Amino acid sequence: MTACLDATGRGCFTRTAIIDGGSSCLKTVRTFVEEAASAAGLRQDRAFDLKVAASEACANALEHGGNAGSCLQVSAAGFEDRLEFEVADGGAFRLPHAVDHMQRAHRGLGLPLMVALTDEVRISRPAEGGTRVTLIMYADRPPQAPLT
Amino acid sequence: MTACLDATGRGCFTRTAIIDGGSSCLKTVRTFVEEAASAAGLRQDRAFDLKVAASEACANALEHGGNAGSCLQVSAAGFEDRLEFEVADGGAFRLPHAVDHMQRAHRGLGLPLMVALTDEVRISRPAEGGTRVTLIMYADRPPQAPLT
Amino acid sequence: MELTISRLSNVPVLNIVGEIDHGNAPTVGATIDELIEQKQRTILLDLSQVDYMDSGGISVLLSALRRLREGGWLGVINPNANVRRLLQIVGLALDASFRVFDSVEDAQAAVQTHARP
Amino acid sequence: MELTISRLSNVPVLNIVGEIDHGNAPTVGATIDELIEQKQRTILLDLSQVDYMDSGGISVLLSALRRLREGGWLGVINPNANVRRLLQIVGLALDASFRVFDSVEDAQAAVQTHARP
Ligand SMILES: Nc1ncnc2c1ncn2[C@@H]1O[C@H](COP(=O)(O)OP(=O)(O)O)[C@@H](O)[C@H]1O
Ligand SMILES: Nc1ncnc2c1ncn2[C@@H]1O[C@H](COP(=O)(O)OP(=O)(O)O)[C@@H](O)[C@H]1O
Repeated sequence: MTACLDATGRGCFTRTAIIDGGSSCLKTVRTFVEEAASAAGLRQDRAFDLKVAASEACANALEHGGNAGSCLQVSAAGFEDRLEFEVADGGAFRLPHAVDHMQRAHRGLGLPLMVALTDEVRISRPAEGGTRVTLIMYADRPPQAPLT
Repeated sequence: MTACLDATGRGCFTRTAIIDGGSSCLKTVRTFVEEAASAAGLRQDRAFDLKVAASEACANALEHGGNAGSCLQVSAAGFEDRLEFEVADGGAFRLPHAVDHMQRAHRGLGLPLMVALTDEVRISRPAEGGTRVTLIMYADRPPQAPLT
Repeated sequence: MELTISRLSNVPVLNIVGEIDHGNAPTVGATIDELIEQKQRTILLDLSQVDYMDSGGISVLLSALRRLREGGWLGVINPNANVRRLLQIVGLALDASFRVFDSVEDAQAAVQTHARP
Repeated sequence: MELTISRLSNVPVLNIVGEIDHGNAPTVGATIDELIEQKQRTILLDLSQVDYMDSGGISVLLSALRRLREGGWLGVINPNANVRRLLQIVGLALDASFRVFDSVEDAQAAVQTHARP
């Protein structure tokens, strides 16, 4: 945990981790998110939602990002009002191939779920290549209302 | 078109439009994007990609955002290095119902397509409710490489 | 994650302990598939001891539900508040063939009175 | 958008002029569905005069392809550079049963030599 200053000069923190892409990888991501959420003072239900969303983003990085079997770089940055979780991978963002698209049954839940569980999702394709997903949770918001 | 200054004090522009949710709505969105892209100096192929992505975002706002038949608020902001297109709707972001999820054939193409066609997509659920989608295109980037 | 199978009035119950994630959800899915192949039309999952579930678990539930909804149903027992909320967010909890029970007793009452909700 | 149907060696060709978007893609889809119901197994779309297409159009192509790929194929003629790139990005252009022709002559040659690529 490194001390840092955000734009307003108030205290915040950043943490990064390189997580081995093995079978317990998503478990390690969850622990990472849990600790960051607790450092940022996120409510326990919001921390759960962020864990699910972060797992989704990391599962995508492993599955589609050309990171399968390799390792994941994740980071968390705490600001006064919010927590930002980020995962970057070196693979270009690609749509599922047309034929897969026809066959996928319950696929494509990942991105909508990330959006539904967090306050903001940013997906960027940096000039240098790869895909970066950022999940933002504000400290003062209630958890998502269920579907009705 | 209003003159404004970005963080670096250099010139930029913002435009907003309220677009009637009728049958020619998406056509109006395309014209809006085309003009903003030309003002921002975006390449013609990148402008095409942004038009497709913006149509996607607006079609979602109309279909899922509780905006069907009503009107859409869109805006474009030009910065020195990029163009940001935004559409906001008053409906909460919701996942497709489970049963729909089982039946959808070629649905769920929208969000991935927006990501694939632009440099950054931000989807936020503001504290006051609704869904806001922001599509960002940097001026100096080449268009997307095709799938291989 | 640990998985054992018991029965409640002849309806199979998967008792799961631990976390259901992308990594181990396929095991749960394979177990459910086997039960469906054995012509089980109603399946229960006891989630009392599941403290975490991600979309790997949700996908397994969705695909089980799709196969069971013609003539059967899928139920979960006592999910914690977070898991329950997740089931609601993905819309599972709104499906007529998906049932959420607060306790084993409630599930038992349901399987005894009717095979279908 | 304007849509007329012609034939190339007995293969139906949808000639589309204008823009294909979410609003009018269902019309294109309905026309294709009718042709498929009339047992057409190969269908061509002449896109030379289409300057814009969004995912509404892509969805129609995907669903036509899904129905034609068993024993037939779907082809487009002369899409502009942007539309062609979109077909590539969504992965359609990689499908073995989907063909992109540079010209009507190329399409003609293909439908004459074999009904299937
Ligand atoms: N990190 C990534 N790198 C490359 N492509 C990605 C990445 N994340 C998502 N995608 C693309 O977006 C599609 C939709 O992702 P998602 O909604 O998570 O559903 P799913 O992973 O189940 O297909 C994926 O199928 C993939 O083509
Ligand atoms: N503006 C919005 N408001 C509410 N929900 C949305 C919005 N945009 C997308 N969604 C949700 O996200 C899901 C995925 O969107 P998308 O990828 O565009 O696919 P599709 O619209 O074809 O289902 C939608 O089915 C919907 O449930």
